[in-house]
Amino acid sequence: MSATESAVVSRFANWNAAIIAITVIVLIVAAASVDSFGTSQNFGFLVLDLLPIALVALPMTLVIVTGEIDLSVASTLGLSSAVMGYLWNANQPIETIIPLCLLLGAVLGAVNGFFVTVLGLPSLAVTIGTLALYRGLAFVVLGDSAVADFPTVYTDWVTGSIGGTPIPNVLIIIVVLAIVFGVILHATPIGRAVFAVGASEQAARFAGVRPGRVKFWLYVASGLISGLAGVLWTLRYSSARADNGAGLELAVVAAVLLGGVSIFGGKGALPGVIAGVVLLGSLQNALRLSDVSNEALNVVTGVLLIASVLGPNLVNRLRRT
Amino acid sequence: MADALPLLRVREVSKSFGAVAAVRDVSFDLYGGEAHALVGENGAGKSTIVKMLAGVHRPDTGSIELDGTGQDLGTPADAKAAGIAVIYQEPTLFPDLSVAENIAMGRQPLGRFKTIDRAAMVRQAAQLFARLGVSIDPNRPARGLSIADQQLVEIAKALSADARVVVMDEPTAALTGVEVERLFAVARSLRDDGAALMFISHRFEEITALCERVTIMRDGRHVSTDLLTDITVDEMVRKMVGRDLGALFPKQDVAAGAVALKVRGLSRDPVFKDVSFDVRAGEIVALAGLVGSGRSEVVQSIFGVDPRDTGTVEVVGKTLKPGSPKQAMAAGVALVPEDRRQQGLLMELSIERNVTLPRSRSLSQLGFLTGNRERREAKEWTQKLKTKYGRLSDNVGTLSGGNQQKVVLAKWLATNPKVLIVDEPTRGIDVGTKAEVHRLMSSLAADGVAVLMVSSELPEVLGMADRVLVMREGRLVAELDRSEATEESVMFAATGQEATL
Amino acid sequence: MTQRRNLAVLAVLALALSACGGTTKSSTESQNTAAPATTAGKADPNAPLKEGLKIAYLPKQLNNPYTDVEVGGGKVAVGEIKGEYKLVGPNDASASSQVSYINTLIQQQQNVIVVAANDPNAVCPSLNQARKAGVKIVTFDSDASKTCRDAFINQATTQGIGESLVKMASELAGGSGEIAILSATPNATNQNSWIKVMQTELAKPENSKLKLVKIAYGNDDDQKSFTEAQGLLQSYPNLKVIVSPTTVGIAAASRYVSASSYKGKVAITGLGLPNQMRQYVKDGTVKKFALWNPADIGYLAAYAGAALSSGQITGAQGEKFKAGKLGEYTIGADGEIVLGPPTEFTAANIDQFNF
Amino acid sequence: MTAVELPAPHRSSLDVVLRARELGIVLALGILVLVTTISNPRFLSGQSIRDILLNTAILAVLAVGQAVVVITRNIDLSVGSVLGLSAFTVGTLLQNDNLPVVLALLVGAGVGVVCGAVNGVIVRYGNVPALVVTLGTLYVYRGITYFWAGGQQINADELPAGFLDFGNATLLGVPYLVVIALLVLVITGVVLRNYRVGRELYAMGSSPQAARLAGIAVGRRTIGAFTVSGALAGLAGVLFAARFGTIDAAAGTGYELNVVAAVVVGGVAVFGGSGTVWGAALGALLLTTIGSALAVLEINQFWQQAIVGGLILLAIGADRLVAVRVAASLKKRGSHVSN
Repeated sequence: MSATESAVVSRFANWNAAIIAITVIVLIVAAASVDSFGTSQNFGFLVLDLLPIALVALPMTLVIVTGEIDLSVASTLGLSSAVMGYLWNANQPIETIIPLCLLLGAVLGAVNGFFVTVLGLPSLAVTIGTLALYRGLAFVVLGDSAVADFPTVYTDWVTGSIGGTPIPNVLIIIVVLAIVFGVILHATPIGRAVFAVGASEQAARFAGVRPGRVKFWLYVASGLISGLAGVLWTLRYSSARADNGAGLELAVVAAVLLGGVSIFGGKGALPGVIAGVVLLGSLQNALRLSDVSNEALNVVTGVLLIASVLGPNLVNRLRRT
Repeated sequence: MADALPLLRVREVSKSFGAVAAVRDVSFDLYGGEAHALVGENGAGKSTIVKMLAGVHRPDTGSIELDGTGQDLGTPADAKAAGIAVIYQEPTLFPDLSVAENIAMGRQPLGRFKTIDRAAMVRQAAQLFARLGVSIDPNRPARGLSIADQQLVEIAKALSADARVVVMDEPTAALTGVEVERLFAVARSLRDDGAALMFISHRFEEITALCERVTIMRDGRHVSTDLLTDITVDEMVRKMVGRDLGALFPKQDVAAGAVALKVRGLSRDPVFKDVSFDVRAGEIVALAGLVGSGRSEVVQSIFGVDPRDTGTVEVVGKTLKPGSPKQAMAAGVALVPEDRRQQGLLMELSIERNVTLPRSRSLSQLGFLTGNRERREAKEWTQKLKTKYGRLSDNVGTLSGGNQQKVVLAKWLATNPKVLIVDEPTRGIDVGTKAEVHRLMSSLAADGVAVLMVSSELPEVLGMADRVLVMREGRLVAELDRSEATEESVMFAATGQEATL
Repeated sequence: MTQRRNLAVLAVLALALSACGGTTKSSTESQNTAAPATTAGKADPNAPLKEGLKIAYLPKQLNNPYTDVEVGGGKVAVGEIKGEYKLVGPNDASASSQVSYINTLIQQQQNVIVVAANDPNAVCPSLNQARKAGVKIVTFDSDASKTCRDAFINQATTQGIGESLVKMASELAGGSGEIAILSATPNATNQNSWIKVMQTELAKPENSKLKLVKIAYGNDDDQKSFTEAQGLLQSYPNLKVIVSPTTVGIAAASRYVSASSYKGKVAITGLGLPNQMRQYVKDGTVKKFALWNPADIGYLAAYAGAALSSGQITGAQGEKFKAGKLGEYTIGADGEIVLGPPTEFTAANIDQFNF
Repeated sequence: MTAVELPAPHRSSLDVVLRARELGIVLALGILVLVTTISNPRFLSGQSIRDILLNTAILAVLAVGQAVVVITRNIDLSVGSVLGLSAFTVGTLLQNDNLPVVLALLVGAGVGVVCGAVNGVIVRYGNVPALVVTLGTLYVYRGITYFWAGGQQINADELPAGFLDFGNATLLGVPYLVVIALLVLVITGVVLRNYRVGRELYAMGSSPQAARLAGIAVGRRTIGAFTVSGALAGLAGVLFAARFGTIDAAAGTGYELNVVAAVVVGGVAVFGGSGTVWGAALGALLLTTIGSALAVLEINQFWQQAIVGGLILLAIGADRLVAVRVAASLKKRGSHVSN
């Protein structure tokens, strides 16, 4: 194999770069071929649709890089939404409710963190447990009813855009948090510790990193952001319900893995994850605008997910022989 | 004693991984009833040879013949079927299964309807242990067995397979003297029953004690095969390295300074009890003893990765909080751990990330890391230690064992330690690198670093240390000056009886 | 670390304090309900029906046989008025997926959206956005909030359905005994208003011997309804009738009872599809149940939407329009259009219906 | 060789721990049934028990398959989707022809075998983690079912009476569905415990590295484990169709979490190598019984999910505790070279 060829191959084997390229291509093709995909209004809808996945994927990336997983995020979102509705019904001021919901999210995350780091239980099992537990509690809090009539000042802000421009307000939240998490992961000692823990917990410990502490706070962050996603979800739809966001965890994990993060930990980059989120969101949007059924999207998501790991593996194998 | 015809012939085998030729045109013969040593520096291709015999790798060219017929060892199952048993350096047991089942895996005695006859399986295991003269409960799970016991189970596996060729890849690396003796007794009896043994070790005294013939490899090539009676240790070393070595253990004399590390009454039930000692600046103190005597646990507890029940640790007058490596590092302690792959390095991360991980906080500016300072620092220290690598961004797992150990040392020397603890600093690295490591430790001591060294290699202990502390069953039982320390005195203290070596 | 933690606690406290006297539900109630409907302009009853109208149906979810029949009727009507018919919908009955579809329909510049709301409020902002873009909104099955649609096709008056459900239950129970309700989801608008009427009916003296012991929710999920029916029978051994005002619930309950030892002891009634229920009517598990013709709902919705879009009506009370084979309809209070009385099905007449 | 005194083959300490683990579930189950029965004696009526067993049967078949995969240190999240695809396939076939029940079971299992083998092949040859593969095929298989069904629902009246009878009929008082589940359980249990293939699955899960070196055909066994899980999910699809009579493309959605929950509660370690299918089946029984008990006890049904979640945490917490205890005792007991 020639030098240039192998350079091309290694470029492709870097899934992070590949996924960004794929995402850009999909965006261009969609804008060119799907009517009204490129409109500013549609851009607003697109951003709102991928808001919860984008937010939750940020801490999830860090959690998966440490080699753990948090499947309880969607349930945390649901419980945050349910509590928000409950307190709103109890005539509490929204300005108190929102910080309380964020705090609740952080506490729920801390519970996960406690089981995983203090008791040393496998996170997959723990968070499947809390997935059921938190969702169950959401139903206990709010039952099957829906709470509406949130103040329009807040709901309008969430669905609105920055004065006159087509840029949705919530995009600010996404961008700010993405930068925060990106910088933490890639340009701080905490980020170095996150990668170290994912690569080898024991070796990280021998280098002075406290894996338990790192993971614990990541779970708190995951809970906090899920709580925030619950608040924004509730305000966006102006409807607090216990089943809000059900099933979202799989979409989030799919987006993160699609973004090139290794499920075994130690590898991954945030730009790739953002690309993964945008790719899934815009594919969904474009296919729907082209009247392609939901089902096709399911299949595409699944295939992309497998391909994101299979592709680089096969390329590596080809390169070796 | 050896049969006239070779039992196993390795003929001109070659194996490449990508562009790297790991083994090139290597040939040698193993005879029934003979123990054959395979030596060479790390990266010489010994492990690749072992893996070819084990059926893990298939040779690119060349052949492996058993009793004169060519074998296609494509999978470990093929090797097993051909009667080749491999005992790896790191035992490969199934922790959740019982010991009996570990031994019988794939060959379980069958009863009615081809179901496994558990009673017979347990009986077989018990018989094997009786033959080996050990008492391990066949019904217990393999999880929690000591390394020595795990090796014994591995040997029982080989016995149960009636293996005709037994390959042992550094089986003694983690064993104590008594355990090595036990292993050798078993190995000799296997040999005397007509099996061909292949034995890989870095310890020449073991090779001379066990083997009749030695094959030396260098850079993937076969250098020579000789009867051990025809070759001296010096010649072997020369052939392995391809050059003459300076003194193996060049400790310079340094006047000891103030106490840098002060340990008092350190205890952790049931591992060690009431351990007290000092290490002064400029001193190299060896912590000797059998594997399992609690040496590594003591140093890990000092560094804070392991907890402790009672006791105090002071570094240059500052008392360390238990269980906090971070604080120990801040106080100037560095620990080069025993297990390079699991504890010392993040094998899947780059060389630069590994080197600068402990210092990521101090290298950051306003809490942020841009990567430049890390790269500069990593470059500086790896060059100081003459580490050989392609790019700093390569995974550290791609380096050879010796260079990996240099990365670990670079990582800790970069923290500018006042107290350097090294646990088995030269385990599993080749002779050349070993000497470099020794020279480095010596010069660090000369610069006023207090060095505490855990080692199982007596020549290293005796050559390097200003003082030798000996542990037995979790207690500090002797403190010997350089002048008092001999193989006999250390072994006597370590075992509590006259040494038999 | 501790410092940082203290800071966090402080921040939360500060937020909580600043919130005293903040926005609460009661303080916003007046403001929210005051949000005006955007319908404007005047109806021109003589305006011709436009051709080529793009009419999209967005049911609660796809893959529901009842829904299929409804939108089937819609398709026929859209064909009659020479419009473009489209059917989209989520696979799960969630409001959030519906919102995405409404957004998509806005992008595709549909003229009319016929929607069955999964949550009366959650779909509202999007529906209003659609109306701003000139799309007419007709709801069916499950109404959205009044402020965000132009007209609602009501299968039957709430009062009428509630009364007929109680009447059937009373007949089957022989005038006295325990009855239970197996509903869809507790926030399904239509279900709840029927149940409310039933409760009022049951409070009347002539029904005093009927005792409503439990309202169970099967979430319009076949399996959940099945399990709920099972739970009801276990918990209430003296149960005489299960009333299920949802097609999914009644079918699941019938299937459970027909194969269990309760068959013949417990009667099932409610609202069901003749095709789904035929087997249980014939094997005697179910004596009678009721329903309107769902195809007519979709049919009527198409005509209502077209009339709105053509300017024949605006959704104001008292306006009239023609709905093809169904004849003339008059818009009631709050933009409601009532389809007509439900039909009762029994072993005698069930074979005349195929939907 | 001299005669040596051999330790009598006794119950291994491993077995004792495992038994204790399963006893724990049985105990929890016993207490639950007792409390519920005291508050409502009808909970123990024939019909009620029959309902619980019928509902358990489907979950148990899935849990047995899942346990086989989890024991090898893998996971199969696609079981719910495979169940849906199989149920719909069988439903469609039965709509047109009156196939014998046995054939329906075989077709369903066949659909599952194909799905499971695809999972296994990608895991094995693609070297892709099972979590990723089966999360992907969870979407893909479900998508295929939706494509095919396209909103169509198969109702009880379209299915042949013989097939529906099979969902309710009994053999000596035991429903056929339960008989099938028991058969699956016993066969799998015996194979896992008493056959080499079974022990190799445990070995793979316990240490994949060592398994490869021990000459176990890890790749083939991995594909095998996924195929078994797929086949059982397919079989469960047929049972589902017979039991519920109404099949649409959404059948079995979200089942994967219940199944994993049952397996975990049943004491199968998520990192492989330990646990039994008996435990997994007991886990399924416990979860189902909780569901029924809540309805009978008139505890708000919304609590069910929360209780299941709490139970999972309790189960893995208890496993951890036991493991720590056992490890400590094994270390103390030690075993040394007898000089």
